[in-house]
Amino acid sequence: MSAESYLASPRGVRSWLLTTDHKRIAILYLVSVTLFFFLGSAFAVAIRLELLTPAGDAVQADTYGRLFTMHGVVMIFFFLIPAIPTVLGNFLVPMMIGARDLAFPRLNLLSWYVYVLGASISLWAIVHGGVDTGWTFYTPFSTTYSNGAVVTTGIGVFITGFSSILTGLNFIVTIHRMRAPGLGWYRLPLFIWAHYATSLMMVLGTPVIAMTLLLVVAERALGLGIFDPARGGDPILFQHLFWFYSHPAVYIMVLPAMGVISELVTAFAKKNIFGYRFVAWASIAIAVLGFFVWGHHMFVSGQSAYAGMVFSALSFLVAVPSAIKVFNWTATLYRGSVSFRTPMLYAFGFIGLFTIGGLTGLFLSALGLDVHVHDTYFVVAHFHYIMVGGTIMAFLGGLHYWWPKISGSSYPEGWARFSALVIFVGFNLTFFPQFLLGYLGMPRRYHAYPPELQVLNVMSSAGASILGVGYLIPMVYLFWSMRYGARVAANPWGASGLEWTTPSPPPTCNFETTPVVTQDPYTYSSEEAQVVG
Amino acid sequence: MRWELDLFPERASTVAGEVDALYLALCLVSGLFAVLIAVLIVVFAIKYRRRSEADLPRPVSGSLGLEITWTVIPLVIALAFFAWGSSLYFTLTEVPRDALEVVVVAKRWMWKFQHLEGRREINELHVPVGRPIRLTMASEDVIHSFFVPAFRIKRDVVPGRTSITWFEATRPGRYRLFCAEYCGARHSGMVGWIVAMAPADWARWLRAEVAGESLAQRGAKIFVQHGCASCHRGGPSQRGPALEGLFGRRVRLEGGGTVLADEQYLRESIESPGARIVAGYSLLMPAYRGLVSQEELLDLIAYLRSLGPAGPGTEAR
Amino acid sequence: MAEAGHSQAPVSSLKHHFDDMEQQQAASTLGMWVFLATEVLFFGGALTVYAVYRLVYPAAFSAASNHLDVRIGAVNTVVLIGSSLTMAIAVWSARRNGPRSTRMLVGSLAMTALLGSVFLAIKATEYSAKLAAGLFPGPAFRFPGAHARPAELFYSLYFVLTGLHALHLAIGIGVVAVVAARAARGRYDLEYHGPVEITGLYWHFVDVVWIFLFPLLYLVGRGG
Amino acid sequence: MAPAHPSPSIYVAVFMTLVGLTALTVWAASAHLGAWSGVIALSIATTKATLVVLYFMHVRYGERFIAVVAVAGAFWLAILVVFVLADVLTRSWLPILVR
Repeated sequence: MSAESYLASPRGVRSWLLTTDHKRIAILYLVSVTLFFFLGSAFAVAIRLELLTPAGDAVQADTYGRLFTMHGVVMIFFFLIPAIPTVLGNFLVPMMIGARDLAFPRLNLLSWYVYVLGASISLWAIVHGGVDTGWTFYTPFSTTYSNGAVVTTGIGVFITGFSSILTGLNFIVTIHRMRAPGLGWYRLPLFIWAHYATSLMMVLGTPVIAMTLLLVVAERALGLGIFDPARGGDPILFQHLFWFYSHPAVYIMVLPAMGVISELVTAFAKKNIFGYRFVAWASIAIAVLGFFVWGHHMFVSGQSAYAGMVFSALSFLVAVPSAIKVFNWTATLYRGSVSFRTPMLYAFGFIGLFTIGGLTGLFLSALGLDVHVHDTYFVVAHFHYIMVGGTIMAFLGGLHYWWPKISGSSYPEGWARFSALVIFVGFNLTFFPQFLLGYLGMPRRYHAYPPELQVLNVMSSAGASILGVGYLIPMVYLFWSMRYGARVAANPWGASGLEWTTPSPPPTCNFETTPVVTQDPYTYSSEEAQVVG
Repeated sequence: MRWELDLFPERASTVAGEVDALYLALCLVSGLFAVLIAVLIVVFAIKYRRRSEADLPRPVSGSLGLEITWTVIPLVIALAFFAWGSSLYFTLTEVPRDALEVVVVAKRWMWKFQHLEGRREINELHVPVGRPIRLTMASEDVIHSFFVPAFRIKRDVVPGRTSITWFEATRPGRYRLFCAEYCGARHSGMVGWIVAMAPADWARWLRAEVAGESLAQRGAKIFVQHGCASCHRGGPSQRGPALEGLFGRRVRLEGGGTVLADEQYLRESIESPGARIVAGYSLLMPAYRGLVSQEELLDLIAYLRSLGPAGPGTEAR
Repeated sequence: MAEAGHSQAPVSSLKHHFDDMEQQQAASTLGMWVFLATEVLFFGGALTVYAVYRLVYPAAFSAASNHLDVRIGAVNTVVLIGSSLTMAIAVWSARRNGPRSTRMLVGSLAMTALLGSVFLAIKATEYSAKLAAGLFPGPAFRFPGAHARPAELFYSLYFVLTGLHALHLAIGIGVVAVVAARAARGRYDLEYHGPVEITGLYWHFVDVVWIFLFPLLYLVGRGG
Repeated sequence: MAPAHPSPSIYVAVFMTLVGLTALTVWAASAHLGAWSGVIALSIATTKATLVVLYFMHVRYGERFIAVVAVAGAFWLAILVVFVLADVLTRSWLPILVR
């Protein structure tokens, strides 16, 4: 081995803060999003503590409004949206396509600084009184009535949006222009397809929320009237603009997760994916269809019933490509060689939880039923199944799978399996009762609730404490492994994929010589593929 | 701590059963799918578990037939539920013709109710069972949402417009009312009760308090106070369109097109009269936005509705 | 493609992670286009608000728009189109070698920046007139007639849209100035002219935004 | 990929056309065209923008995929505008008064 690993050289804090190496930027992001994940979790702990008893006794009502708002803002904008693309995507997109870096390495570093700036401004808002609008910033509450730091938080989220745009732009250009010789579109790993689809959404959706937040800030800070009903403005118009981005944002979180799962399932079944082209195009279909469904957040808002019908129909349609993916992952196991290593446990967890999350999405797409469950804990449970059960399971699964590549060392398998199990159990105990609470009619964002709903709330809080422990364990042993874990070879899992052809951890240039690709992805066996069905 | 564990809210309106039917059907179908996936994963994972590291399964290329199957079947099921959900939605949205009227004003953090006959209540609404109730709702400040789980209804109350929903209680009882759209610190305190009573009890309740004026009477007073009458009442001084029998009719507009004279249009014409002017008139009327409160506005609309039935010019829609 | 040897460009112009100049140029052009697609959606958010309110309050929007001066808008349109012409010529001359085309490149870039500044200067006088007339939304907003409130919506959108456009233009002027300074040092030639090209794309995009803003803001309901 | 780029004479011709279209749109706005004036103004603006994109921005001469990106931006904006307007314009359709 001639070149030193990207972790070892060059040395010094300066070399990290000024790095343009996509792998180091991925590490910078890993550290920052992990910090925000634990900050967001701290807010969640406080929320679940308050909800142990029906009376609003643990924190003030005003504080509670700030807690769930900051939980949402931090988790969504500073953890879930960036998590997989900026950490795993940054690290792996160039390596999987045989490139030396992303197309615009300096923009990549800039995107991290933009993220840090936006996040710092939002943190400053938290310290200076917090914000109490909910992460949805609905007008006219946010523009006229809120007593929180709406302007500061809005600016923070606005700025962070550009970090997302820069990442998406970089991925699109990289995937188009920097693929290794022989690497045609249908030879790309599904992780790349998923990130391409995600980037489309980042690039085309994020600017709309940027403008929307800018208008809210202009209205609140400068007195311009945009959504103000007192001046003839339309608060529902704000919701349209907000959800035009924020619904696709859910797919920004879950598409990269699906990309990770496709890698895990194939690697630990040692088999090519079932229905490659269907899984690949399902990502694109979700990304495009995902832009047509935002109105399902507004069925009871006074949106036209006819527009509601169109949005409902399209929301049902977007379920189909998701179903296709789940079926294909399942079918990939068929006649495979299934190993139960930690990443695969997370993949199983993802498929299970995402299936429940996706299916309950149908409940919310059905117009007449959504009227009852809208803005209740049913919705809260549903999107946590997608975002936490989906995105975080995949993020942890992917982190475990590529950890030997990223760090060059292995983690304790027993602890890892144990914590995966704890997370799965804790998650279900936390969020399944919330479906029941929602159908019983418990509205979300309630500081105090009717006493007859206490049992389910206590179950949920108990689950949350288990879940919290589950998240702390990997944090500890992954950190531990960097120093004490056994060194690993280039390809410890025996997986396919270009990223496993270079040393662990890889050298700064990724590949000594540009690889030439001659076969399809997930080729584990030279045998002729057999046709089933 | 109360050791109760219900799985269903009470079912106390005409639509509750229909909503529950859709819910249970979806539970059944998604349960089947979830179990199918879970069973397949468990069976495959165990049957094809890795027996040795040297295992090398034969690749499988996929199957067009299977792909089409698991695309088309979910698609058909999804579209069926779409149709079911939509038709239910129209049931929930379209107000029966013989509905009793109640006017609702939401403000941080209370619900104010006014019965057509004049009786007012706060955070508690008494209604008879067996009669559809039409709620005409307005907000004084931010977006609120009128939510009664036992009735399976919910409707946002958006400032700047009139929101309408309806329900018909089927069983006497007290049912929780929530505000479902976050409206500030005491959002979870913006709750109340819907008290459904036997019709005879309700009639007694309605008369128990010496009712003031009816909504329409109050509206008529406001009509005079704000000088509306000087332009909108017949005679030589009439400069605005006549308002008798206006409500529910289609009106021709200056510059082409028509509009249905519903709550929304009347509200707009009072608050911002220039937006859509009736054909044959010019804009003389000042904008009353901010000059009349939401309650006064709803009183005015009630008065306009009371001005005679829609004449023969009504176009059914 | 794997070997990076066959390009004759100065080594400093080719970034380490690209194989050749062609790949680098193609990447930066695509990058700029993706960014511009983002910009379309950014302005698009406010344009959607505009579309809705114009449909809901047509009379008010006509009345409000009639307080803008069409002549100023039209002159500024021509100024900006002119700057696009000089920018296009700059990109054309950047692709050529020789001192004559370098002079032409620097000259047309300077002209572009100048025309951009003229646009901003005219815009500034227009802004101050509108502020003096009490047309800035907020408590001090004054508008005669019955349409005051929807007219305030119009002017909110007017200031947001033209303000953001002016900000984009100001950034463009700065970038053009930097590119012109580098061009004067003979930095660009047939092999390496990517920065001029993507600056041109950005500049033309700002022009396109104005091409839409002009009729949407200045030409509503002029026919009465 | 070495596309033939247009010469300055084409640029000047495009510029003249754009100025002409600007004059046309100002003139059309002052004519009494009623409901059509908005459509005409937008059509002229779209024509002008297309000219800029095709000639000044070289989409006519470049790679096909660049055109796809350009159209994608416009298309996604159309999704937003069309669906929002679909809501706003049909809000009063539902005969909410009677069943």
